[in-house]
Amino acid sequence: MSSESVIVTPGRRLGLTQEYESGPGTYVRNGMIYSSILGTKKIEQALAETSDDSIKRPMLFVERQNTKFAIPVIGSEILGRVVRINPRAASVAIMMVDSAPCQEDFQGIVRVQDIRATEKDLVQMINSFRPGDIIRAEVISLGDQRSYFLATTKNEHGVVFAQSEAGNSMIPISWEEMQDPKTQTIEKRKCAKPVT
Amino acid sequence: MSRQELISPEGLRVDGRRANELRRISCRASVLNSADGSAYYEQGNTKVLVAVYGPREPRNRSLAQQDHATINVEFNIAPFSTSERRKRSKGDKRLLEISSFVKQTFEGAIQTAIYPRSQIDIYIHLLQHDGGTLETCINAATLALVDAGISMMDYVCACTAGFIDETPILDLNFVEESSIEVPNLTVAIMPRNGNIALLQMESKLHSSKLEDVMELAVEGCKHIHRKLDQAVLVAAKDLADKLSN
Amino acid sequence: MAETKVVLPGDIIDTSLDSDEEESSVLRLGPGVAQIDEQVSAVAAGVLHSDNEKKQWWVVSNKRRYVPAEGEPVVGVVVARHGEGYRVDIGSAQGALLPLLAFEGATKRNKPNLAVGTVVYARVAVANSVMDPEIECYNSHTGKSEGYGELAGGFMFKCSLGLARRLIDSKAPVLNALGSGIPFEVAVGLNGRVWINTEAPATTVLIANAIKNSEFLDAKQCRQMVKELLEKQ
Amino acid sequence: MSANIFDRRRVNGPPRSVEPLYTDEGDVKPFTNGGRADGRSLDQLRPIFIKTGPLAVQPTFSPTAPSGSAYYEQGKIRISCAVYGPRQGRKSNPRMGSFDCDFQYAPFSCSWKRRPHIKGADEKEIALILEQAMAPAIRLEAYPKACIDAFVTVIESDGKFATISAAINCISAALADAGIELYDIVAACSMSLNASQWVSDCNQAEEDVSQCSLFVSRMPSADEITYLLQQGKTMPDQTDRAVQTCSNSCARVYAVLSRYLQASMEQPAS
Amino acid sequence: MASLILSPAEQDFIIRGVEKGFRGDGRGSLDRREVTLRTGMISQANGSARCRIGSLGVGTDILVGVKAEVNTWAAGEPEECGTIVCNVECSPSAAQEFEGRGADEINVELTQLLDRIVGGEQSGLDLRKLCIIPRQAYWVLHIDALVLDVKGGVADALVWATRAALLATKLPRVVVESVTDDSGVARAEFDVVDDAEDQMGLEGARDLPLAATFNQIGRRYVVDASEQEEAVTQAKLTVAVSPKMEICAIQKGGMLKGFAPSLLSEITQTALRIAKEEFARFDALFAEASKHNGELDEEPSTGSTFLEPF
Amino acid sequence: MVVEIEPSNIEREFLLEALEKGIRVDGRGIYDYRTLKITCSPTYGLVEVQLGQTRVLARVTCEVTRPFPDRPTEGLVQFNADLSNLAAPGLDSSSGKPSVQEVAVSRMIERVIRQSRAIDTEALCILAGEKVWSVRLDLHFLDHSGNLIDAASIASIAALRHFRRPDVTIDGEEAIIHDVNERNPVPLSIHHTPICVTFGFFGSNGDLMLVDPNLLEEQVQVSSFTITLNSHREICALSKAGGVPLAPSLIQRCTQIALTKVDDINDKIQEALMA
Repeated sequence: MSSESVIVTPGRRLGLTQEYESGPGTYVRNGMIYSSILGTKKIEQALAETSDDSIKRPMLFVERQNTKFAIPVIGSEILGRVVRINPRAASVAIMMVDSAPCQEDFQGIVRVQDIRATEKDLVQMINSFRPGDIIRAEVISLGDQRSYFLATTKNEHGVVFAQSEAGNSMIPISWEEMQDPKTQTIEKRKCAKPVT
Repeated sequence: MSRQELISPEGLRVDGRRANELRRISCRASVLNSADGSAYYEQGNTKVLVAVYGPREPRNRSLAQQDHATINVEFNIAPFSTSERRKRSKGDKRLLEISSFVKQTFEGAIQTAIYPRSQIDIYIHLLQHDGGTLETCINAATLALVDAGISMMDYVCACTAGFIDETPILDLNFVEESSIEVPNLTVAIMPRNGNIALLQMESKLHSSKLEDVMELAVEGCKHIHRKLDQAVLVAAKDLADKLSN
Repeated sequence: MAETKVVLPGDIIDTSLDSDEEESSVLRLGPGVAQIDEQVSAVAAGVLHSDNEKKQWWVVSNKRRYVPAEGEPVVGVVVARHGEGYRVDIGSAQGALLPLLAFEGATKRNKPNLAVGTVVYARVAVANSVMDPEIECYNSHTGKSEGYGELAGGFMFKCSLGLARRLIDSKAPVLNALGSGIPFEVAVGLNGRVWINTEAPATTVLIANAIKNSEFLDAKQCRQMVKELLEKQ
Repeated sequence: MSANIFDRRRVNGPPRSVEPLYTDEGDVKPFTNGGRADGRSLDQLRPIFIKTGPLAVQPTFSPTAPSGSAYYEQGKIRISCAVYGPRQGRKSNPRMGSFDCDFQYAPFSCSWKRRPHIKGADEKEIALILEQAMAPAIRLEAYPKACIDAFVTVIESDGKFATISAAINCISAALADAGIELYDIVAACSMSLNASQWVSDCNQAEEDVSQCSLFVSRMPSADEITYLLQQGKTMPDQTDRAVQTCSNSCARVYAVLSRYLQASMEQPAS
Repeated sequence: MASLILSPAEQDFIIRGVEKGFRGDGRGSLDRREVTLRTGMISQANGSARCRIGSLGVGTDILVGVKAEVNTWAAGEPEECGTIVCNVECSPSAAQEFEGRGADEINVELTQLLDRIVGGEQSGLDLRKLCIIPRQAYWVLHIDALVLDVKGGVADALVWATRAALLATKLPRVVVESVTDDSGVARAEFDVVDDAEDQMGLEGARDLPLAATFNQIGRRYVVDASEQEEAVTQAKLTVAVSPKMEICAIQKGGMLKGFAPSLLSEITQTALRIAKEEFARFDALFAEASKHNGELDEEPSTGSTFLEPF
Repeated sequence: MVVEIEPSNIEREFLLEALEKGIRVDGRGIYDYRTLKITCSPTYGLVEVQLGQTRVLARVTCEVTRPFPDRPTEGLVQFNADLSNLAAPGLDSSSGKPSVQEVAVSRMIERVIRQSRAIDTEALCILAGEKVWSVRLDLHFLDHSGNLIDAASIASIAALRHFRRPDVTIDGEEAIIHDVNERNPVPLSIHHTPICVTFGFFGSNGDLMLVDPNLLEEQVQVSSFTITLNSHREICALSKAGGVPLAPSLIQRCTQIALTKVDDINDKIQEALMA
């Protein structure tokens, strides 16, 4: 992948849309590709499985090495902390989006019908989340004025870390139960399948 | 301003009126176009512009009442209204008192039960101030509410009255209102059954005299009722002409 | 019943009473008592009660703000109606939720229709520190109303939680004394609200005042006070 | 006579206070014999210094470090700016992100009398001007429902219009440093009309004497003027001439900005 | 500005309409709406005017009152000229969000805009005439504007109303004579002649500017945008032009896009052309308004100006 | 924002039903006041009034200040009523603006004390144009269970009559203020003692009437009317703000009832001041 590292500032003309595809860090305006962030210009040869259009155009993008702050988009996988719960929804402070930290926590809610894929109306919020749990979830919509809508329907989504009433961290023993190793008390949660 | 100067020996007051004479009233409905109902009301040199919106969705839904409409009054005084220009702060108690009086008066008059979970906004602008502020605000608000087509038990007409040298006087102007010796009574009535919607009085008046001062004020209210009726008829005729031709 | 002992917050309670000696017996701590680093101590000021057999300890304190606990009967006022239930004010920190289906014989089609401001007698169904409390107007196991439901007519007044608890435990002499004189219905909520209903308003007022005054009288004075009120009426 | 109205929160100062007497050292008349007091030619800008980077400036009130910040000097004008975002927006709209700007003169920063810690009307208006000047340059559709906040503090100001254009350049540098997607870097420059001659980048003394002042902020790549403000009376052709020369000096400022930004990328910020 | 929410279809209709030179209310891209002007409805103020921009009775409605007050000079203030203080207030009757403190932000924006056009000496008003005694007393003109309704083009209506109010303003005559107090020092004293007939107008009120706002929609621009057009505007430029065809102030607004420099010079030329027509129209309307000022009837029924329908 | 806790429907219905039979929830007759307890503390000008469970504390202090330029010979009467520290739920003072109730009460008391010229302000003048006494009345509301206005007016009048200011002698331009224990302090000169009597009206057209409504009655009443009278049978203020419109004849009846009430309240104040 030939990449002569040239540093570009935003608004620099990089190439024509006929010759290159515009990748992240660039934008297109009447037929020209411009850089939209301060970084190094990179050209990437077309990978095999790009879309099947006839000519394989290399992708042109601008790369920045320091942390780039992410914002939740539909479909991104997030890590968040449960702040409050009420019978209809749990409000979550989103801290990480697709393994990139957020500048500040975004607000999201998991509605009770988005907790589990099966028997949606038998789900009880009290047996799924507790304030303070850390959960992994997926953004299903940009939601309303204040918060994004999240869902934990997939198996690898749900509670990844929780503290028991006695205050020690618990271990998931089934998809809906976690156990406190010290006091052996079992609490009900919607657990995420541990990723080995 | 001692008592003598307020009434001259031959019974004329500071601005040349008789004891039981109202100031010149001219009023007109639907003066603003974007408001649901509006009115411009002038009594002597006191000029008030009122806009009425509603019944519409309240801005923050927690205030909406289940079974009746809430009335929201905002009263602000134009900086150029008084003789020396003074910008009043939002929390000025006199300002808040007048808007709470107007609000409570119309809570009794408007049939709020018909418009549940809604809000009726009354925005009052005092363009010029020459005494009788509360009185003109109530009359102007009545005209604007009727213009907005909001269902009310009856008109609410307000008038002020005072008492100098054993004679009750009607419709006090700024000079008479601000002199301490003159008792200043504001009464608002529902003209049909004569019931009292609002009654405010300041500084001393002997209990025996209350009867005839009130009567004079009620007389004034009836006269104002006729004026308001005319204004509504004029507005209605305008509308009728526009629609018919 | 162990002799009554007044405790203050922070007093250590020695639980090793003359009960049998197995040390590892499990103690059940009720309201007002907590285990603070290996010792059982009182956290509320009031009279200490203990029930030897089941090793229960609790403190009865005369507070006015009600903290919901499961199974306790309460008298609440409907404040608002939401999609899936009523929000009922029972004097606790958060308003309680009364689901539409929590009534005897309520089904998806015929749901009870309570206006805002109605008074209900209900049982606390769910009460935990994390979520708003939930109440129900029937016994969820048997499905019967067992006296719970809407309270129509009569009058309701507020009193301290201690008095309400004593009225419910049918230890209160004032209710028996009044009962012998005048027929009346009463519903006592542990959240410090009492509902009274008789035919004439005058008698309701008399009973309400009698109950309120009886808080600090002992049994004999209570009976005396009730007798005087009945003659005066 | 102590004020009889009871203001529960504020401690009322003494009823009468008098202006402190001070003698200001009369500085040099700005346009003596045609030339300028500090010897610059008519269209020469004051020297610019920029420093961007995580610790360039950290306002105390915010718990997290700003995502980008910049410190900008132009002659005696010194401005610092911190950019936060993209983060949870208060009034967020689902299609596009929003850009919010906060502008503040430090109490000691300017010659005219200022009331400390109460936002003057001019500060609120300049904040609005900065928002309207910078917003066209930011790719807001890349940050749906999020909001980008810029906090600008003027440490020292010399010339009202020159300070506004310096603030715009400073925000551009901070946004680039924060890695926020921009259509282009916005460069701004100001001029004043004195005896029917346009003088660029005037300080406070020159501005007070001039009949009219004007500033232009521009995106050179798309050749788009994002903000233009003129205060004072001119003939129409004078205004066109001023906008022309001002755009050229904007291009010069743009060159300085992008050269610095490239250099800052080569050796990563210390 | 109170934000009007338009569906994408409406927006597209307006944009393509403007680009073809046709607007929602049938006007050409440079035609302005009908203006109605009334003066003198606040008798206690030194000058007042009500300006409504908009045809068929629907439109932006602004009431301006001018009050003159004597101010004692303090160290640090300019020696021999009076000052103008502007203050714009949006009434909740214009939009529900202006209730309570909701209008603070827009009030600041409009006040600064008005101050920029009328405040300084570029407004053409001769501030030196407002000085009564140098370093001692001077006139302060308080311009208070009340925005009753917002239907687009608030800036233009504001400047129209302010110019009419200032032209209608009458200042009482001031008699200045030098008085030697007992310690033999000659000091100038002044007293205000409180007589309704003996009043003089403001010097230089004729040279006050008028403003026109150009809204860029799609690739073309329109003048005096209606509320719907303002909701679609990407950038707008307000140009204030004085009767002597000088540009007093230019201010660009709008958040979404900048505009090309070439468009700028085109806009300033059109602004001058439009200004000529606007001044002619203003003088005609002002003459008609002062006829209505009610000098005719004995007790000035200054209120009547509100009464006849617009 | 704490939402005002509305009385439940049955409380509302029971109260009306009882009122039709002339019975009130706390056993009082419809024209009876609650027990009125006035305690004057040893320091001058500090009086606490208990009307049933409503408790108000009034404090009067004075200081020497410069008078208003346009009234050089008149002393100042300043006044402040602060409801925010009240122990009653439902007072919405979170919005910073004084709540509707605070505006109503403080404006009413100001009208009663200042507009009706209860205190002779000329007597407060020490040196015309230079020095005058400025009398300051502070009202603190300790507990709210209905009818704050009557309790506050009784507390204000009692405190003003109980207050003594230091004596002053003037020779030429100088004024000497004597210390309290050097010369016994001088009472304020009070023209008349206005007392507020508040009525509550119930029923659809407001024909059921009662005096001194408690908290529950205040929440259920459809209209209220406050009349202020002094011992010379002069009306110092009237206030009926909104609610269901009332027949004028009702107003006359209230005036007669109020006259009797004012006399025995004045006697109670007199006893408390004597003690």
